[in-house]
Amino acid sequence: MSLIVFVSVYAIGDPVEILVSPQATIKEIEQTRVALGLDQPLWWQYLLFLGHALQGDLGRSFIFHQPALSLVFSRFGATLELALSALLLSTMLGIALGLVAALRVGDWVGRTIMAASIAGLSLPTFWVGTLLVMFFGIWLGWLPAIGRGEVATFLGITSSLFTRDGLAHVILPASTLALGNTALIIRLTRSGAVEALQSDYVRFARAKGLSPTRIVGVHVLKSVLIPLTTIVGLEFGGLVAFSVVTETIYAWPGMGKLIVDSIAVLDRPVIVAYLMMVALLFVVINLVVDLLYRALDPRVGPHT
Amino acid sequence: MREPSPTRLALLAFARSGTGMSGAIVLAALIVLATIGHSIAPQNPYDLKSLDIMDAQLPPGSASMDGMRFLLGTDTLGRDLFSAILYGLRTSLLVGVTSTVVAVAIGTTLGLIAGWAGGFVEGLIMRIVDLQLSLPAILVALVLISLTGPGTSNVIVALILVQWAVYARTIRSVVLVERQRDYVVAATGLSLPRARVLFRHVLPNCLAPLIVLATVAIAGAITLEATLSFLGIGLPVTQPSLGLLIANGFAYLMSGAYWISIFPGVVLFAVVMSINLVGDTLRDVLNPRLQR
Amino acid sequence: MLSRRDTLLLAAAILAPLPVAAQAARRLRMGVALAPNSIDPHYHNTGQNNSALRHVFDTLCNEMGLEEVEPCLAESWKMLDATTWQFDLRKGVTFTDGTPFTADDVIFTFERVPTVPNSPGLYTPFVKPVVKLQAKDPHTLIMTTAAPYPTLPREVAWVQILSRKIHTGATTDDFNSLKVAIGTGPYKITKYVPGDEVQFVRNDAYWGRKQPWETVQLKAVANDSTRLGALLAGDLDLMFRVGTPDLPRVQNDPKVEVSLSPSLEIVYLFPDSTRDVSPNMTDKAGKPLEKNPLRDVRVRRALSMSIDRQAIVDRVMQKAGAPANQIAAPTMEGFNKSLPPIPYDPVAARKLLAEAGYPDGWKMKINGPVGFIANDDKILQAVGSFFSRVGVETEVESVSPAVYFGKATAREYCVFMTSYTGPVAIGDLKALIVTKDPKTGDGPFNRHLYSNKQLDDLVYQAQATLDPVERVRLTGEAMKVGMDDAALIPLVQTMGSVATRKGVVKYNSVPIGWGWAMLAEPLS
Amino acid sequence: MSDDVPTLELRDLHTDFDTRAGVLRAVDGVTLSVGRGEVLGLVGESGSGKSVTGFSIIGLIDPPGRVSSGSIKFQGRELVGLPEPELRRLRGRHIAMIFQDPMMTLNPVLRIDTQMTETIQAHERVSTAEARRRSRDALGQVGIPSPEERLSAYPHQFSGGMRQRVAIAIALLHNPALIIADEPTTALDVTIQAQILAVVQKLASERGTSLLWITHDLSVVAGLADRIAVMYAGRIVESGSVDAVLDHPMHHYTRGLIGSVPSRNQRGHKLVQIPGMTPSPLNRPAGCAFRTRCPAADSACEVEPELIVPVPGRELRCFHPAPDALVAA
Repeated sequence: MSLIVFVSVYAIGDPVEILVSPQATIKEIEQTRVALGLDQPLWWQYLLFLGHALQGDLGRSFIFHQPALSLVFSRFGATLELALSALLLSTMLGIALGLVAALRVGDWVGRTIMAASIAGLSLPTFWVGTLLVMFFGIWLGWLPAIGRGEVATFLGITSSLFTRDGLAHVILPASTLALGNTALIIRLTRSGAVEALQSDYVRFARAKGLSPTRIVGVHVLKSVLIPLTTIVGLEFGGLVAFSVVTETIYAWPGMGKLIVDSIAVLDRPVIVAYLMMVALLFVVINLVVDLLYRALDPRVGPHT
Repeated sequence: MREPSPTRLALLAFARSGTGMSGAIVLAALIVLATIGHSIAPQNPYDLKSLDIMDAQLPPGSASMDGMRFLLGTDTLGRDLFSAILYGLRTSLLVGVTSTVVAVAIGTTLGLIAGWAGGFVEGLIMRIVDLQLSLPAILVALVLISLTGPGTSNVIVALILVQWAVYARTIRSVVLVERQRDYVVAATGLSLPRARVLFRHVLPNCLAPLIVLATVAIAGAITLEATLSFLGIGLPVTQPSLGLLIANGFAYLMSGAYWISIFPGVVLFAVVMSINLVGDTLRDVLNPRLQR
Repeated sequence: MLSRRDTLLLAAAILAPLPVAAQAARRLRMGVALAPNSIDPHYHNTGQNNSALRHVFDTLCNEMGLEEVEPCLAESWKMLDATTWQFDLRKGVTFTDGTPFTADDVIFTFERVPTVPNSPGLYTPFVKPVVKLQAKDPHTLIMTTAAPYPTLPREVAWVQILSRKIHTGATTDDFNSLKVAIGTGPYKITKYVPGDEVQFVRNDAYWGRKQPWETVQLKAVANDSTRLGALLAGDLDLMFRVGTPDLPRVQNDPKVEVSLSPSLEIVYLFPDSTRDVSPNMTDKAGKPLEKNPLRDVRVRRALSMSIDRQAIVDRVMQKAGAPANQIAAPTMEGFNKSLPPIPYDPVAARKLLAEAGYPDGWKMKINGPVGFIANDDKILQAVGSFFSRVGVETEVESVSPAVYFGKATAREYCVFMTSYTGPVAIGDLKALIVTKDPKTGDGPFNRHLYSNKQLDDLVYQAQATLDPVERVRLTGEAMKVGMDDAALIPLVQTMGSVATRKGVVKYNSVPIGWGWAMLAEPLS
Repeated sequence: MSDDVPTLELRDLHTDFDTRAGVLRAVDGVTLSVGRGEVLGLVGESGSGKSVTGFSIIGLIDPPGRVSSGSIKFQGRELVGLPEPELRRLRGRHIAMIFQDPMMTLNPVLRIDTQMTETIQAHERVSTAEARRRSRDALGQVGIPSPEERLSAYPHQFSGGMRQRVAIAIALLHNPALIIADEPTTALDVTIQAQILAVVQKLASERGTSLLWITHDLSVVAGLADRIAVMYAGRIVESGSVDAVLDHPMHHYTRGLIGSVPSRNQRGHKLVQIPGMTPSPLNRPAGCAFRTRCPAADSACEVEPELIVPVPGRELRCFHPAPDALVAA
């Protein structure tokens, strides 16, 4: 994968062209090229990178002069907390609304929820983000419009989710990020639940005299959760990897903002480190999803 | 009396569904507009020659310097919004539908193969999927555009690359469950060719989640295209799609020039909504397990 | 526009102590588009770094983008002969750890500048003219240049001064970890999140005017609308660069004060006038042109005349700009005041094209970046529209800067648009249209390899001229030669915009566009 | 509760489905009763409305379906119009139901113990341990080996027959007064079918449980039921004791049904088939619904036949009952 990035960045353009200041002369431009090792042929640059990478060194950012990996890692927490908040929000809201929509299929409540979910999918994030800032941040002044709040350390984890100020800051960006996901979960939950509600086992559960709460909360929910796990797991990766727009709008100091800035200036070491990090994250997520899937669905054998 | 074929029955059920039909009618109307739009538009908004910057930001109903009426107003470069919407509609539909259809085809095929074959093949495909999913859409789009310059086809290719992996993963997970079911065992027992079992027996059972995902994805593709355009790496700025029109006009919303963003927004919403309605209804009538 | 008198007033305002009553504890939160990418003041020469780090580190003199530079750590300077300068340094200045500032620190700094490893943009252009540095006494510094260098104070104004005692052996990492982030400036740095924010606290031992702000936060908010939103929401007190679409609205907003000020940035088109065949040009049938029409000066002039610059300023830029007739801003030393505005005359443009042998025009594709200059893609579309209207059927392609500049340098475009920002006119000329030559290091951005002996001679003559009036005249003459030849097609000068919370903060903008807390004054 | 009050009594029950094409009358005036400890076999072809009758009793007719008129009395208590919470208290506890397809009735993602204990705890406040103990006993009673281990299993780990045993165990958990069995053996092998039947017969007679056994398979009810009611097109066309109805069917439909069961003494003969198909509930012929397929039909049949009692203990809805059966009776 690092090879893809090398070739890609090479294909996109020359970082030096973007980094040089207007006052630079030809000499400075050449010096920059040498300083960043970009004067070497690409294959040699790549071999050098591989050599260092084997020792755990992914190189230093062209821009920040910091080890790329630690730079990415320092932003990881902020993104993770944003993505987790969004995931929590969208899953809870999405499943709840999806179940309601399934139970009230056909009447106005169900229709309203489904229409809202379509709206949620068709509104681009940058719209919603800006609108939310305008409405809650400026007109009402209820919530802070930008940035991450104060952080606190709890159980060895430093996060802004442990402070009031931090929570206030995370609400708007998390809602923005959660929007599309919520809509997706609503739809998947609803379609799964509608199918489950018409199944024989739900009918049998009713014939057993179970309360509607138990039927929906246990029988239907559990059948819905299984296909949902895969999607939610996937989407979590998506939330992390593609929080780019949200982080840009809310000036959230996470990896998404870092990567978009880095791509804009072709900061190759950071791009490589970011992708390594995200790839690792995906491996972890996939593992967790597979384990969850197995835990939830008894039908999937251990060998698959 | 001959029993009507299942397809016919599904079509009948579709025709009886009020929401499905209204969605289909709106969608059909939009497709017609997109098809004939180039001939009924009063201006060619993609042709810089026909734009006059002195006509910029005129409210709906204004007349241009040379007397032309702007039904829905103009944008910041003096582009007639009515014409721009007609052209943009075609672009958006083309981008959204083409990329999704191709992505679904690729993703489904690979997902089926992965779920069915297992072992090394599955491992290989799923690792590619993971790799793909961890590559940000922006990087993919940026590379493509740098190689070939901005253009509709590049955005489509970028969207396909970004989307296919999702389908592959979903389909694989469905196949994993389906292939243990009795009918598959039965079909295999009959020594039907593997491909036939896969596409004629397993695939139809994957249809319901696929249609839900695909309808959602067309909408997603259209908005993702808009986002790429928002970030400056989407379609060529001279050939705005609905998404790009909205993105361009959105900043002016607060300044009172509402029409630049609102009108394309309404059309985009209608597109996405009707696609979803049709998709939802299709899913319901196609799902054999849901028939009453 | 700032006159010379304003400059002096401004300098006085910065340096004069403020009445004691106004010194209550205050904080200032500034929103910028880009945050600094390092705390090492010699690591990467960019606008955001020079702006942010200047809070912590002082320079010998201040470049404000005006006709004169201002004193800072150097109280005054004079030329002893054509190549020798004496700088008289301020006495009683200390670094924030108590180390006194002396001439030796300047010498150390100039030695350090070329040695910063892995730098993506060294500060060497500013120290290069100096071949010898000598401390006559701890507060008198003698600088020797290889050749006469009349603009030397402007060059050294970019170099932030470190201490030999504190910073010997200090690496960029040591700065980034704030271990040696110690300067003589008005503020001390307390927090640095790369690419996101920097926080400062007032340096109470500062030698100059006591700063009204107890703490200063510099927060990067890349999105224009969000940055403005944060100001309106009260999360920021001050923000730079208001998005064009928002201008009409915030100008009427009772809570916000917006000020526009001309910047030093000139947006221009660079036509390929040097190659016999240039890419992206075809005849109307789509066959590539065998002869590059842009080689004909009449064609370049015709294209220039076909553009209604005022319309671009009014419509696309919402008046946050001005038509440009040369590659320099009116406030800059060397601006040629006698050059007339370029007329908007499509009829004459068509006539010129016909004279040059292109009565029916041709087809071409012009290129520009997206998001590099405010409204760049829209300006380019407007240009394309104007070209098309005189018969040159123009297609417009705007791409991300990451892609764009590499291709522009590789000459894959026949006409491309970008901008240049520099403090003096001669610098613009040397960067853009003086013959590109690795020996002199000049013409680094002369991407179409324009070369004009007459122009080069005038520029180098001006550069060596000690008399300021004559130097300005020669520069202006060089400018005229370049513009008459339409080597570049100047389009517009942009304006910087600053929005503040009305009644809370006032900001004194300078043409070079510094985002300094030192230029912000509390109003309440 | 006195013995003479039947466990279940349906009177003129109508269940309709509102569809786009019109009102679909699935159950069209069914009257029947099941006495205490009695096993009633409700027999008919697919689509005759027998399953809908079962679901109507237990109150599981979902919109667009509804019980439009008639009466359902359970132990003398009227169920039609009873609010849903009241019905829920009866379901599973006093009236239980066993479904047709054992592969579908158990929730595939929940363990057996969960699905059993929740049934107990829905009606009684008992500890989970106690509920589990009772579940285990119930599994043992239906003949599931090593019930303790099987409790922790998931449905897909059971065969079809075992799953149906589990469903029966669930139905029996509360010792209900009435079990409605909706073709519970149809989906099973013949040998498994026999085992299941034996289990149900044994448990029902031991506990005095009334059974409403819905089936299309006459051979199943022959050995199990006390009485038989034959349903056609939403109506009961004939009822009586098992022996009487099977040995001397009066309605031509019943005769057709019996004739189409293959048996040893008919070997070599061509199987008798009832011509035609069950009419769609949307366009039933006026009068006797069976007349389009009936060998004895004439113009008289164009009028709806009333339910008559040709001989004591039997009911019939036909103008032209089979003469030999009448004679034999």
